[in-house]
Amino acid sequence: MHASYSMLVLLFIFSVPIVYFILAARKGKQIYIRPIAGLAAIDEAIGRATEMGRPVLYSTGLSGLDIVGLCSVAILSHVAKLTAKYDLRLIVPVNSYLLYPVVEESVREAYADEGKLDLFRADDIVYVPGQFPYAAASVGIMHREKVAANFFFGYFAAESLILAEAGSQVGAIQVAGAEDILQIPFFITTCDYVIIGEEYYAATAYLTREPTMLGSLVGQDMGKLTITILVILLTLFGILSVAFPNTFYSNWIIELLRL
Amino acid sequence: METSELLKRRARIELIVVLILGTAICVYIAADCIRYGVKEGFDGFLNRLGVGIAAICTLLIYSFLYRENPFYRLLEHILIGLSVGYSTGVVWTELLKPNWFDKLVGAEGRIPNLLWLLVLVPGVLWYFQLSRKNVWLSRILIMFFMGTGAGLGFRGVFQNLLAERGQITQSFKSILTYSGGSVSFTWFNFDNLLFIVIMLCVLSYFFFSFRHEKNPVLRGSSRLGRYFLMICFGTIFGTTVQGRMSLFIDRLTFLFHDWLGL
Amino acid sequence: MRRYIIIWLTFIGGLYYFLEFVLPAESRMSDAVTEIGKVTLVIGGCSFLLGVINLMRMHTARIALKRPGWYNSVALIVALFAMLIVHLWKFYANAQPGDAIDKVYDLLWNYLRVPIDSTIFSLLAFYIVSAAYRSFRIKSGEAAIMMLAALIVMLGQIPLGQKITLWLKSLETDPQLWWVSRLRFDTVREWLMAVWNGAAQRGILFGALIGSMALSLRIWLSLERGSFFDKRL
Amino acid sequence: MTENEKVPWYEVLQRIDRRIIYLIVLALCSVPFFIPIPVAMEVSPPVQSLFDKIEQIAEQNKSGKEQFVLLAMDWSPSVKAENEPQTAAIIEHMFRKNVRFIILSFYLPEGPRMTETLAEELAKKYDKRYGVDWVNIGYKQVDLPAYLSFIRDMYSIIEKDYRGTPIRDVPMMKKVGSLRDVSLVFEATGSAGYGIWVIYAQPEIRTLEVGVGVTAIVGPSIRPFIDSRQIIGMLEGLSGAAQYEQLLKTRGNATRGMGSQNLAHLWIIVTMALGNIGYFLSKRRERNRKKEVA
Repeated sequence: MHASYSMLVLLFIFSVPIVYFILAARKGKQIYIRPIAGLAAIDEAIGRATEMGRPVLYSTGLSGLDIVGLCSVAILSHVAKLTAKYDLRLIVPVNSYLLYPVVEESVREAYADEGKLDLFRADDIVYVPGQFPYAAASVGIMHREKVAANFFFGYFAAESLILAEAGSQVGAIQVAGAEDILQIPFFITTCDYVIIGEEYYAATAYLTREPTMLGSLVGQDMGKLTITILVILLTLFGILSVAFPNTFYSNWIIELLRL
Repeated sequence: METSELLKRRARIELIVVLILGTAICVYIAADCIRYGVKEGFDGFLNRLGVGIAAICTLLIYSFLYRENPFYRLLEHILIGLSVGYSTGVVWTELLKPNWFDKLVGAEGRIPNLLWLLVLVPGVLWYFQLSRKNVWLSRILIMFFMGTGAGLGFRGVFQNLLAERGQITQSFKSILTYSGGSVSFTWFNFDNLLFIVIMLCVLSYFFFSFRHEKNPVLRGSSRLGRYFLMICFGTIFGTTVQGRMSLFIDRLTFLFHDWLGL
Repeated sequence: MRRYIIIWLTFIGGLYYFLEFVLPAESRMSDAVTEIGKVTLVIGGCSFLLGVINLMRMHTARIALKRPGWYNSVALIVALFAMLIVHLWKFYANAQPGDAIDKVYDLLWNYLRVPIDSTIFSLLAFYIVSAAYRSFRIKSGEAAIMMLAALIVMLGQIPLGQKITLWLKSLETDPQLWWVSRLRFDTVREWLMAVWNGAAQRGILFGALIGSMALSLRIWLSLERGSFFDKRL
Repeated sequence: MTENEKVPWYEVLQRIDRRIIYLIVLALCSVPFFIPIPVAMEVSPPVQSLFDKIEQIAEQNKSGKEQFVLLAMDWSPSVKAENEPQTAAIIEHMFRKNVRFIILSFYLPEGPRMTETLAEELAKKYDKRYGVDWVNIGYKQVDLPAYLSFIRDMYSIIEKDYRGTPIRDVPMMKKVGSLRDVSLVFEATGSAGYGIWVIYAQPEIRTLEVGVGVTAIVGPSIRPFIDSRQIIGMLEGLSGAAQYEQLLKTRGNATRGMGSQNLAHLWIIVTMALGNIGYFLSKRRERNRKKEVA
């Protein structure tokens, strides 16, 4: 099975804006990304934690050394800068041994940037392998340390329910974000704000202002716009071909897509 | 002082309950094994002993719901060991032996083909992941496989979107039906219109680089999109309740049906 | 220098399959797919010892240092080698269903692996009940909509729930009130699932597909090179 | 709130101890093992269309060239509660209609192994024999490139069946030339394993249809594929398997399990109601107290 002409055209329409905007962003072109409501919720949660003076827990879930895990580390370094600024203790349970050194380095760098390297405690970055042991260990930390705020960003599977529910029992303010939408319902019932699906990557781009991600997001928007226009045209031509059968003898767009 | 007294009493009660339950279960298993042993010989005895062990493991894990305890942790580690041992063994017997080792040594009459030794050169690179100094060697392989994955990703995306039954090609939904010279708007068309409106609103929620102040249509549609997403998450929550419950019901079936024979 | 090797290898890795997909059939590109498939399969398989090595490194350290819970690590290692040895022994002895080794294998599999695995997973049934009870609060309009959809789906998927509205089915043939018969829990659940949920899922799917295509493009052309990902990777 | 002040009843509603809730779940789920609970269900369209597809294959086999079914068993013990009854229902239906099938998995070694025990149990009931009525290729670790070569030439990466006999010597496989002789792939999985059959196999082989048996949590995300007919049928969790057993007029594990599902669901709806009533009343009391203070 090889690419039909319509696939080649769509491949071109999708790829060009992505590459163009990535290269433009690299050259310093200003890219606008709409504010992500979830990120305001992070600042509010940190504010609440400083009032209560209790530690903050950031969970990267089961994410490994992949795109989802590295985005979680990007959001973590933003949170770590805030906790360093307000002298809060930050506890980070990590599930993947590949991601663990990256997490530790990112938190140390964040505390160093805020000039609070003395506050950074290496043993607050906890490595726990295994899905349910990870959930049990994190829940233990929440209860023992009476954490004020919980952050769940990354790839989560069935244990998301255990983490988020225990967090809401401890009375912590919780913000979550996951690209895989299967666990979003459980985060919505237990967290104060949830970043959903693609917004997860937008939040990373918004925070890090990383040219590749910014450019790629704008390019992807063009792709989504193309699909929206295609679907609207499909429907319009469908209506026309029924309402005026003699002029529009068939739905042209369908024939076009079948080339 | 008063609470530690309470704790000691509670611990004593727990110990007594565990002892009573434990002996009752062991007695039942022993009787069950002997009964089957007599009836079906050694095989029956072994079988029932296995069922007894499985039942004990199940009950010990459920004790975690009452309180975190060392048994749960022990069984969890045994599970990790068993699954890693099994998957390692299977990769050798199902993949490496038939597709590589047999061809190398020429099993079953095939002439030995030493070229397959060359495959070890890239194969070994995986293990540089463990060394501090030249981790980048393992990165070559990881990036090569990510590259092939990316190359194949294009085929995956476009065949999913534009194949004869693709997601875009099948997004054509008739809004008006033409029957016997007259055009009508039936329930079927209403469903189709609703489908397209919801799909476009949800898609508009994931637009990030357009200013909401400049295009009010997008602001309205993405807010609507978030409400439609909530319905979608509601359905996921509803079905997950059924999914998680069936996991527990399956274990109950094992305990009542296979073990206690009810 | 290392970076260029990696960049070019990634590009070449992706190029073959990109061209194989894009060029028309006459390009004879896809004949080699079966050969390449066999080789990449084996190279991929070679990584199978990584999991064991990592586990052994971690748990032997825990035993050596007598960290709390070291006996769990002993149990893990014993279970790992027990399963591995029994599996290989059964394979090489080419055991038939009646043999002793096959019985030991069944004992380990049916009465240890399967029950522990499915029981640990079934703990989730209890967690979802406590989540539904203690956290699923109607705090906002969004939560209210989500709760309503969840209730309809839950009632529509169980026999008792369907029975509540099954009597409406008799109205199906009634010319005026036929649409009332469509308001049963199971039909509304199906409608909710197929139209409302189906449309939202397709919206999410479009976003996810374009996202995965953008990711493939970035990895294939190593556009991630300049970004902080590359520093970390 | 000091200890001696009586805790208002709606506060208690919100703070029932976790363990009591769990005990009630245990009790309610055990009741149907002793007292029968009605389990008849309406059959949903995705289940019906999967049933009709296998009936259609059985009819075609009588007249035209024999079509086979491929069971892609990508499920592990942790999800056997939902995928096992689904697989058992499909296998029973195929044994009844003399449709022959091939078992394999590209993701997990455990799936084919557990499906084999299912097939052997059911084979006794319908006196079917391994190698003639069904073949189990077992687990083949496959990455996408190798999978593409499998679609084009099935025997390129399949050497032996799971018992070690060379694939060519298995009697049934003599009638199976390539994937074109398979008209239905039934994928049972706990995650999104259906993707590779729908995206890569179907566009190449028009006659191939894909049906899935998934855990309930994955059900909703399959709907766009059912809408576009990339997937023609779906068994969604235990209720999907129970509806299929109802169509087969047998009483398997799924139908028995639905009794407990009934009571478990009703109990969860009750707890949701309790939690929210307590929540609203305590919020209203707080508003009244704020009004008094202000």
